[in-house]
Amino acid sequence: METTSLLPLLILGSSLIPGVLILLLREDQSALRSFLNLFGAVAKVSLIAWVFAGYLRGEEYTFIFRLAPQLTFALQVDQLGLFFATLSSVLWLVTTLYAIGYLEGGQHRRRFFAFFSLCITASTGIALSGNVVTFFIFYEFLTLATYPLVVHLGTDKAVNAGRTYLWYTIGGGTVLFLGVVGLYVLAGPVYFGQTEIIASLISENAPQLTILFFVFLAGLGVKAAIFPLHSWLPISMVAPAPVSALLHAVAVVKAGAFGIIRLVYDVYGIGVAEQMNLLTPLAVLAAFTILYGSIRALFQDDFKKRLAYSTVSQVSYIALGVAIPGVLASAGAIVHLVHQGIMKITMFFAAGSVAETYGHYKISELNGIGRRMPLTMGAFTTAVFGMIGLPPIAGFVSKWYLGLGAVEAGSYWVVLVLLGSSALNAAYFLPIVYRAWFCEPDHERVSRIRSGRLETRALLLIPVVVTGLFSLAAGVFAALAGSPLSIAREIAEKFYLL
Amino acid sequence: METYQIYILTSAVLFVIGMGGVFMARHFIKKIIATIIMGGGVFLCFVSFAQRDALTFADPVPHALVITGIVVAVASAAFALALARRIYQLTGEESFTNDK
Amino acid sequence: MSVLIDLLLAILTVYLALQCLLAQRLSQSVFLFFAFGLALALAWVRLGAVDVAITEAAIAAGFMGVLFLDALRDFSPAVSENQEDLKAVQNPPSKNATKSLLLPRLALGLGLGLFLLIALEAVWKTPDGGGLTAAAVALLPESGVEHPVTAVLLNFRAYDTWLEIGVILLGLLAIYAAGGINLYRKPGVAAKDPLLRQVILFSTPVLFLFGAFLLYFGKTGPGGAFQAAVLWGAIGIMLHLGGWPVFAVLPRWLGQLILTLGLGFFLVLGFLFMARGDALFEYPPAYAGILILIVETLAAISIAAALTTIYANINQMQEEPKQNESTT
Amino acid sequence: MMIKEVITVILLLVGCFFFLAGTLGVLRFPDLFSRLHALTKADNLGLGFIAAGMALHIASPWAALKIISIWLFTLLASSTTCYLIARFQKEQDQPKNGKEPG
Amino acid sequence: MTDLPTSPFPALLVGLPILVATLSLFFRPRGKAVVGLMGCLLTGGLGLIALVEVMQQGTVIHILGGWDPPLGILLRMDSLAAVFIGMTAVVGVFISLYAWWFFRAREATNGGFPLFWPLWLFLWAGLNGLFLSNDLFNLFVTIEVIGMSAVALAVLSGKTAAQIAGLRYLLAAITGSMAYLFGVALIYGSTGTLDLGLLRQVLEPGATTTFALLVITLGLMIKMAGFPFHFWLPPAHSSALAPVSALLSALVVKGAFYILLRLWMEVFGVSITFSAGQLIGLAGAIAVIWGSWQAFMQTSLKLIVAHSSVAQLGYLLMIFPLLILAPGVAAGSADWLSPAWTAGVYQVMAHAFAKASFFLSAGIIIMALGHDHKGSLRDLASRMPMTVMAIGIAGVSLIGLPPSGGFFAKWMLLKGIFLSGQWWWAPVVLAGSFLTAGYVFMLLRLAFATAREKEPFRPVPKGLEVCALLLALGSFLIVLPAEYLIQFLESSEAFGSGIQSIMEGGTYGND
Repeated sequence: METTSLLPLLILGSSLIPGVLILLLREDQSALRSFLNLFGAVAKVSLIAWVFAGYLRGEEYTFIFRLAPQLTFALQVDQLGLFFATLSSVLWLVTTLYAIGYLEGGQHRRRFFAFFSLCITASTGIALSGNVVTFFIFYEFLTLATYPLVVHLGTDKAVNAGRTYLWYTIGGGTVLFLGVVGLYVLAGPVYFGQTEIIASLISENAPQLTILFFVFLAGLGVKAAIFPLHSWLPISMVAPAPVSALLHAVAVVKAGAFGIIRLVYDVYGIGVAEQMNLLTPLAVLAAFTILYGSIRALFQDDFKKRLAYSTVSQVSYIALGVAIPGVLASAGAIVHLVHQGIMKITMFFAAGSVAETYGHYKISELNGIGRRMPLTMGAFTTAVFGMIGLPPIAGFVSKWYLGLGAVEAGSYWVVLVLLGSSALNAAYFLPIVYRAWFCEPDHERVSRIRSGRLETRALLLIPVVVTGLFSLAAGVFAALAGSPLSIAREIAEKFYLL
Repeated sequence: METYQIYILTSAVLFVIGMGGVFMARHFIKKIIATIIMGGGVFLCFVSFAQRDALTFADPVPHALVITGIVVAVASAAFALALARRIYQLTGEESFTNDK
Repeated sequence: MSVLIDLLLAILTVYLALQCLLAQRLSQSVFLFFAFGLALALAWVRLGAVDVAITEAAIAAGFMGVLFLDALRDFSPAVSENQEDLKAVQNPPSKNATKSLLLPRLALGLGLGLFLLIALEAVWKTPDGGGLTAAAVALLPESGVEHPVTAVLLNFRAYDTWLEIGVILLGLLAIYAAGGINLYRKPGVAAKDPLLRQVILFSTPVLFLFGAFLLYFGKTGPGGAFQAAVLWGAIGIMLHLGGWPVFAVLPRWLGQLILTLGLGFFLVLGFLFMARGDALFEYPPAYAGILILIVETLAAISIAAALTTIYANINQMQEEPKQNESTT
Repeated sequence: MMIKEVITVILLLVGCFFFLAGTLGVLRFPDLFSRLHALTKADNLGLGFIAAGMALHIASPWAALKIISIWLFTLLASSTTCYLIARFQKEQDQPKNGKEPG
Repeated sequence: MTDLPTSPFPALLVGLPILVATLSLFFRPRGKAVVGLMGCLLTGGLGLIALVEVMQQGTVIHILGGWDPPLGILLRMDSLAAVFIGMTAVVGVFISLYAWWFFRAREATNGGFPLFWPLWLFLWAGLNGLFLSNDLFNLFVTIEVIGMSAVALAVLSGKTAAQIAGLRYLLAAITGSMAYLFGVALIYGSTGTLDLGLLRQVLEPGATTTFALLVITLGLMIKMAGFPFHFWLPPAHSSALAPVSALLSALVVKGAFYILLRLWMEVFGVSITFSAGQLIGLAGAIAVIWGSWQAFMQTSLKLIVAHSSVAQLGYLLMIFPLLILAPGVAAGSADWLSPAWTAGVYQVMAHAFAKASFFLSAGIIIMALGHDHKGSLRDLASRMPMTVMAIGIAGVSLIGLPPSGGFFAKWMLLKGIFLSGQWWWAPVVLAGSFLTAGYVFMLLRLAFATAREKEPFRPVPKGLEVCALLLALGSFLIVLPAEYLIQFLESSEAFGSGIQSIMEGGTYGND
């Protein structure tokens, strides 16, 4: 492999450089800081679009830096990676706007935005990694970059949450490290997509490969919040809303889920994984997590915690889809990467806006909030319906494909799990919607922020509406070419061709 | 039994005595003396070999090494002694208090 | 007969070493240490290592012994571990405490015993490597001196010797550092006793001459820079004791020059020849003899000065008022 | 020749005797002053005899001179040391006696 | 060996620092610092130039006095020595610059510790001499130079605690070097040579060689604070002045490791048995766990860092079992040796940079607050972001998170562990990382916590912070030239003979 383009590096740089620069700024240079942030975000989106277009034309973008014999830092562009990178970068742009609004007047904003940029660098790096080592490097980098954001508030609660977060993620990283080295020793440098390497080892080293698979799974499962490694996620919801929104609904957990997809499809190959019976345990675990997360969500009164448990449940859809052999289920899993992302980010934005505007953190306080913040709660409601799986919103599409895939694979129990989960989703989300729209407000609350004629600050409002619309559009236009679903199908089909 | 053989065995004994002394003795000065005894053992070993390898005269290289070694050992021991005395002046302690 | 002498001497050495560490009183330890050093020096004479014997007697037993003796003034003389143990037996603090002390000691003792056995086996079985006598003999004519030990010290392995002179200077610096005080304080004035002063005055030229003789004789036989340096150093120490603090009367720069001359000249000479294209410390055979003599002389002066200063400074420490603890 | 050797042996033996006596004195005498006496007087005498014996034994007059000078130096050193130690002890004793008699 | 190209650099690398140190004695305190700093910069520059020279020419030698071994002494600068000298140069220059500002800031109150400069130059010369030396006895002299100057530096602060720790350190160091020298005596007796290159050819296995190896290893373990002998390190390193602590932990302990590595690889290949390697590995493993745990339990910043050194040095010991053939492994392919070797060198470098930065940062904190309680970071994050950043970056390297030098070292170590089939070391490596993460983040999390009360705060020179930060970054930057460095290092004599002895000693390792 040779370096063919520096563009992948540039994509990383578009958030890394602003991140470092922001760190060097003074705390009070907020205009320049925002400019750098937005400039980086826009640059990243455009670069990814440019690369995506080039990729579709058949160009190759590979960046290779050899660290040592057999140890290569490789960035390469493939459809799955681009898919994830696009999701990250677009949502970063949106979230940056939201964060600027959310943190207005807060403390330590320099630190916040710097690490925010570093996070997205890590996330994009994960998407564009060409091999296991590079993936691991960014995976750990993500841990480090998110930690300051989790403890951003600096309260004892936040610091303790940060500690829990670290124990889990560093532990996961350590286990993953073991797996990565093991894989290198066993199979040499494995680039994503070179499934033939593992396939050639299967006859001799089957037990080692099986152990390695589960070591990897344990490492990745921490970030993907698969039961029993999920406890950090609800705890770390103490972070500011944009952080929870982007990182804990999109970047961190998705990094884990994305890793599982890479592991099964691009390292082991679906054929090998199926042949070695590696997928059934994963499917069972994922299914259990789906139900478990939903049930736990039922009993949370804290708004963000309920969302967090919902995330635990929803992300495991991806793992479940990966674990069911078949194009349809795979497509469902991959598209859920996007769909869950945009729906969940909408919800977190909404929760954050409510908390910032009226100081409501508990669900029991939300009575009548829909009348005061109709646009925000409208977007929220859209996302809720999507989560439950009502057509034509995005969530329906993923669940439909997952269900079809399960039927195709003959795993009817999965369908039951999906139905049960939908019912539970409805059970814990609909009360919120009900309270927001149909309950009378308990007593008059005054908005904590000045927002003119709008229901809240413009920078808090626009992102919610945009992502809400996204989730609607992703469902409505699912059949069109260029929609997330169509791309996901293409990706899935490629995996099965190999 | 040749001369050098007697001394070479002595050298091992001295070395072990010195080593034991460094660990077991408590007073600073005794510890320092123990290091010198240890060194004495080592140097005796060198010089015994020199006598064994003698032609018209004994092997000069170990002699030179030992002279160098003695001077180096004494320089270290003098430094250790200075430190020990300094510690005694500052604290009145004559041995490592938290030792064993 | 000769084996018997060696055997007795060996046993005596070991006995002295043991007693030195086991002695009840610290002063006994120090005196036994002198005796140990002399016994060792005798052993070296028996092994034909006259140079080493002089060095041992002068530096290891003599100089170091003087330092220990001087240190006795500091430490309370009666303290020793045996006495402490006695006290512990008289009124035992608790059985567990003595037990917990006994067990690790027993283990350590056993370990040392085992180690001793292995060590004895190892030294006994040492194969005959042949040494470097032949090589040294072959190259001796090119070295510029006739005494092989001097040839090795100042020419074949001049690098080691140079570093060693550095170590002495370093030791002096280290002692300054241990004092935790500024550089170069003036040595104090010692007790004045008329007889002592007379004896010192009388022996100074004798020692000086003897040192110079040893230095010059090093070219052909046992002797050389280190042995001479110790004698000269002894002059310095005695003068200091007699109330003539030599380095206090010299101007500061001169004192420093004397201290560093040996190391510096040795190196500068080496660099000069290196600039000519030779290796460091490579002397042309024709001039090697005279160059070595100069280097040795300067080295001896520096070492003597360093030994004097080391003694003076260690001696000085107790008079120094307690330093204010500096915050890190 | 014979006589010379006999004299040498006798001198050495006498020297050894004085050394032995001196050492015994150091070990057995009660206080510092008498010990010092034994150590310096008897041992110096012993050393003198041994030196004389050795000087007689060695033919070269230069070597004999060296041995004699060794003896002289030792004499000088030991008597000075003896004096210093005794004086030190005396100085130590005086205030002590003044304070606590007996 | 004597037909290699000759170069003046080895001689200059040892000679110049000592010359400057000697010269500096003639100056008054202020001048000492100026001359000393100049000398440090000069020596550092020289070290880097020498590194480049070796990169271009390959191994160079300097035959001292023109006398060939075995009678004479040979200075040899191969790639391993060059890399260590280069590392010392970079770390040394940064620490020197730091020390310059550090002591200048305290000149008024403490007299600026002018003795630091000559002692540090002596130490530097000793280190260079050690890396260059090719002679067993000369190695002894250099470790004594290092040991004495290191202890002298450690007690420089004049604090009682430092002096007690210093005496303990000194006694341990003397014992260690005497044990080493005993081994040297036995080897000289059984072979009649002290030159490493010649020894490899003539040394034969036997009771004496084994015992010599035992005492040499024992002595060097004491000197590098290997597990059962680590007792002297934490008090000595934590009570010294900040630049001194950095020097001691970053460079001094590495000297003994360097000798051990070279002797095991280059000389003793014949008599090393599998169980000997396992024993050292075990000591290393215990050190990793124990040291990290102890670090976790400490309350002052410098003690945490000092205990962490014990653990990090444990990793160095853990490469030794990998230098030997395990039973049941074919001797034909020694493919685990290369990763183990790289792991050792990289761990040394990463630890040198990271730990130096850590100690320098601790010094800054003490300067600013007057104490170094582990909670001190709580109040500093907003005032000294650069220092907190340095601690963070250095900490990440210590943990071994990618893409730091520490990560690279652990990667190679794990790879070697798996390739050689000695998988039982793997959990230790991982547990060590995990525990390290524990104490590093114990410190770092406070940086993000809200400050409770405002403590009196003295501003510190910016230069100090920059030095610490750059050193921390260094622990990451060393990964960039990794591929070249690995190749370069594998051209060294020690590695070649290590491979050779594994290939030849295939049966010997199997007992």
